[in-house]
Amino acid sequence: MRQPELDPLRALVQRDQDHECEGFGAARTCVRVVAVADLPTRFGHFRLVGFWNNRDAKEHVAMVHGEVVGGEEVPVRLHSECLTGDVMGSLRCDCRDQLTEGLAAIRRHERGVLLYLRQEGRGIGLINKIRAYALQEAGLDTVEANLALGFRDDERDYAVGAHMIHSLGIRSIRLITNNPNKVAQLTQHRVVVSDRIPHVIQPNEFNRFYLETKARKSGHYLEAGGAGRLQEQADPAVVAREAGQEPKA
Amino acid sequence: MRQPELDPLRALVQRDQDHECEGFGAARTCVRVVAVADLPTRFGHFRLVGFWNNRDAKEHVAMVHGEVVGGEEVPVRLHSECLTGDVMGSLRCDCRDQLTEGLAAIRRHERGVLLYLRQEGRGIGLINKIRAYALQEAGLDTVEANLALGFRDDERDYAVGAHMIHSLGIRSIRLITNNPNKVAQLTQHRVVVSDRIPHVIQPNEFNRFYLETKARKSGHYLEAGGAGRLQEQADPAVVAREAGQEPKA
Amino acid sequence: MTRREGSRVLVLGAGVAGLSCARALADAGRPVEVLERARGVGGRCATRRVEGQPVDFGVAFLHGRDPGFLAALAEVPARRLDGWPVAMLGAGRPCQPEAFTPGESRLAFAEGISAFPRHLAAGLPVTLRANAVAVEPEGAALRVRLEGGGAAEAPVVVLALAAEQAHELLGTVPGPPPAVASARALLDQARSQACLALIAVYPPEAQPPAWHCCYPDGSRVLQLAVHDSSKRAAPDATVLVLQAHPRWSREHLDDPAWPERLLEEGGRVVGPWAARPRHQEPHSWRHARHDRSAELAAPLLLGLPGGARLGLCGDRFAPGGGVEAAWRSGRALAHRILQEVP
Amino acid sequence: MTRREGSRVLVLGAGVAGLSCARALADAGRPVEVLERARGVGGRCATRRVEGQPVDFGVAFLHGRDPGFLAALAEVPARRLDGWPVAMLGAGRPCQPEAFTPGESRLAFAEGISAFPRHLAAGLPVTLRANAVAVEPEGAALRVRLEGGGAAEAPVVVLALAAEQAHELLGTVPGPPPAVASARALLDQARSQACLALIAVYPPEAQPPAWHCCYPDGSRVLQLAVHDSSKRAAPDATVLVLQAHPRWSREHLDDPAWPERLLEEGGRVVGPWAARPRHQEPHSWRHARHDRSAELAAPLLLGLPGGARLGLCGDRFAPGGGVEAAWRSGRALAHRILQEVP
Repeated sequence: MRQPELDPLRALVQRDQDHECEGFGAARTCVRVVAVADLPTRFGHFRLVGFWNNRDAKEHVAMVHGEVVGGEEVPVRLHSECLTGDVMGSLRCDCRDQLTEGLAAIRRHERGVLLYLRQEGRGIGLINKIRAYALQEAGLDTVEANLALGFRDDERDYAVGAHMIHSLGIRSIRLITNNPNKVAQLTQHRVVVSDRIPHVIQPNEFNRFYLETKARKSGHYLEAGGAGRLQEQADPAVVAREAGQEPKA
Repeated sequence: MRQPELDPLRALVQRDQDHECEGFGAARTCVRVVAVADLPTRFGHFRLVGFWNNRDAKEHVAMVHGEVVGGEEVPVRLHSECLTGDVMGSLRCDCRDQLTEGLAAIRRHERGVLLYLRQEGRGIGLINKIRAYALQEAGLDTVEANLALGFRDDERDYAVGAHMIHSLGIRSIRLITNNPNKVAQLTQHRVVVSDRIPHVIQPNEFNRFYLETKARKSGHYLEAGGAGRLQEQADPAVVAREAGQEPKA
Repeated sequence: MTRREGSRVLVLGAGVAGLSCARALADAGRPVEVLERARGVGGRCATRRVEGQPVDFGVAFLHGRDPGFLAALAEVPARRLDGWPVAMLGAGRPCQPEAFTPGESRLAFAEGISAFPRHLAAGLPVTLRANAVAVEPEGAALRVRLEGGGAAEAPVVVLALAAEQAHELLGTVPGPPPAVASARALLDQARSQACLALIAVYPPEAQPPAWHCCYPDGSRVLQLAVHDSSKRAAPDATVLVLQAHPRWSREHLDDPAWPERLLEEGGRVVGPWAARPRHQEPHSWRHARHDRSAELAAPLLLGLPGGARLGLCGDRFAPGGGVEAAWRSGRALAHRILQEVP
Repeated sequence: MTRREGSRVLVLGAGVAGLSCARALADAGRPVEVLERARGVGGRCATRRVEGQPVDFGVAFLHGRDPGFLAALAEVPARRLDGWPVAMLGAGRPCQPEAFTPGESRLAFAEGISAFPRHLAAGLPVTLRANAVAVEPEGAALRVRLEGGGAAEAPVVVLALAAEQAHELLGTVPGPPPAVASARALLDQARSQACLALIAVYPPEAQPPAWHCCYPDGSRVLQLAVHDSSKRAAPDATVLVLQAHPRWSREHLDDPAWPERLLEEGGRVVGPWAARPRHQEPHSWRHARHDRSAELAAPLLLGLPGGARLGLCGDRFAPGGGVEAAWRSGRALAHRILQEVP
């Protein structure tokens, strides 16, 4: 059995027992590592790290693979909670496949972290997302309406994510993203991003829907739509060109 | 296109615009229907109903299939949020398969509702769940420790669920559960439960893990454990006896 | 003095959102004009003289935490009552629970709440009793038709109105362009809450209560009783303002007996004396506040086919609710106009 | 008078949790005895006389919303200061933010906070200066060994101590049985927060500040300044109690110069006069409060192999934090003992 006193992740819980800092981002959010446990999943074995924050009751978590505390060039994926996609398997977005692929990508590396950020937009994020969908149905969605609905607040996600990376004692990261702008967002919060890893969907047993729908080109909700299309994740995955292509890592 | 003024679910949004009642359960929670949209998912087409509540920022939702407003004997499944299971595919519990089966069961009927209750235990539910897992790992979990960790508060779930059923204008339900005690819990909150539908996992493409693990009897985390085993859902599913058995409904 | 440059902006509505937007535009040197349907500025930041004494019969007190908003309040030339309401009674849910959370500043003005909008409006060209009834694109501009036959025109028009009023006015835009239809549908997704309010003046023998605000627990009728005269330095009389719950207000908007019913409930909750004022004045706020589940993140600035812009701001268009949200949404919209419209 | 019946309960710790548990058991007719390490009851509800004037140097005020808790406070024979603290300064985060949320009652006592635990303890057999150093099963009972050689024995022992102290005492249980090991591991999952507190008495020329409590924003040192003498009817002197932030407190527990540093920060934040008291008394709260992420839902009642029961309660063992949580956890444990132990 793992010795609690030797485990670097558990040591963070003790280090953070009364942590308080100026906080990150406009809301000055400060997070603390407060709980750690093993989490065997159908996507592989992870350690689950629970964070407490000083602003709201949102319990952000990290899925950790391998030894990351004090590590350099640690692959990191930021995933923003999407109840409709992650949980309900919505076809309006590809969040579930993005999450699955994010976890799989972490597992393919020697080590890595997926940060799962618990904020559907802002306070009433999920409700306003449903309203945005209702506008879409009526053919009435526009960039303006979606901005007003607050969908979504990447800046806040990345501020919280940056604090979590610092809390995990990670010295530098390889950010898993297709969006180079996100590197700059993290850098603003003093995260050292040494590299970017493209977020590529590898064909596997879990992303059948994503691939089939992309392949058939029939997936209305997955089409790159008009200006008003909702962007659930800050950086969508792209599908590997050849099915069966080997992972790069 | 659906006419908004004819849609009974959308009419609930208007009805509830300033709803306030004494609330349900010890916390006197009161919910309002505030948003409705279509949600095509990989488990079939649903309508997603967003609820606002007067106690906290938890956005409870209902996945609705068919016409349920004013309906009698509507099949209803209550599912309590489980981030580790529903989202991360944890093998410590079978929540993901339970959810998938719950949605599938609703779809097999002419109509039905899955209530997705956003509360991992209480306020710091997810963090305390991680702590409970950490105790499990160390072989130190007991009923006492799990009670102290507040894992989990069925009573509150059922109070909120009852209010949601009333809000949807459902006159009587057929509760999808294997736990007859849950019928009494809902009845206490004035829900008319006309029938109980067993929650049986039907073999399908989505619950491979559940079935394989159950079949192999090798799934340590799925074993009916000792007294301290965490019960993530108030009523776990049972697996149909014969693979390939036809749905009853 | 700054020379006025850039596209002229016509702001409809002289509530705090409209005034805050117009103020920020004017301070940045933009030509701006405000049209207001009522006989005074301030909207729901409303103060009325009753027997010579100011009475706040809309917003009971101001609260917020945005440094810019608090700075704007600090500039108001009036006697601040910091922390008001200090003495509270009852465990009922406040209209805006965040008003009582840590880090939130609360205050009132001895001269009345309307000191704030009046200060915002100082020096701005505001036309009162100008009720916009239609908005129509006219080339690269928008023409606003007024009740009684007049009209005004500008390349940028801002609707700083209650969401329902903005929705109605957007319905007059011919076409309508997709951006307008979408904004209308957005506004239609949630309704504002009503509030029936009663000013009650009591005879000299009535002992003023020890509390400033009372949020009764367990009443389906009375949401808030404000001991308004406790804001005044030397009040001639004890004045309460009774505010009804949203649902009860909506259901009784057309009930001529609502003032009596509200007073009766006031007597039950506050004490029998409260049911017997010697003078009373009712006011119906049909759109008193948005409900918090209807909150939006930002104002709208719609581009119309001819090139004109139509902005929308108000308390629903910023997080947090209340006067602070109204003020912030107006500022945010002004900021966008300054950035996007030369 | 009720005859004492049923298994005897020995409560270790005469803080509010222990007293509330013992009180509920005694009121139900159970034989109960309380052992307390210190020279008085109350734990962190601590009042000390400084120059003849009561000073609360632990818990600064009481707050809660549980009807039972509020009723218990209403029974205290002392002069209530309802709503205290009323006048607040600063936008810093309170130690317990829920103290300032709607529906929460706040109060203090003119005689000092300790009026509450003293009232709870009235009539209970409390032995002071009895420090438990080991707990050992002895057949169907538990033997509690005391510092200095004494011992006490009972079939039910309740640890109503700070989580760290309970953790240490559980470590003395031989074996240990799985239930005890599990409870120890549970307590070890989070640490309590420390608080360095300084009582500062000022010379007569010091003008008493206008506020009751100040939560400074932006200080890494000072979390709370309490204007304690404002609770007293006719204070002879202005008294502040300065409380340091948890992290700073932990880092400076062994720094002999912490009182000077805390005073210096007080002077910076509150005003230069505050750095120059004419008299000061420091107190180190090593386990001042649990942090809210460590909150548990219920007390523990462990069954030991021989049949004895070991209970744990305290502010960590009920939702909400603070004195209310301590009181509720004690009551909840008493309720379980009454139900489960004949």
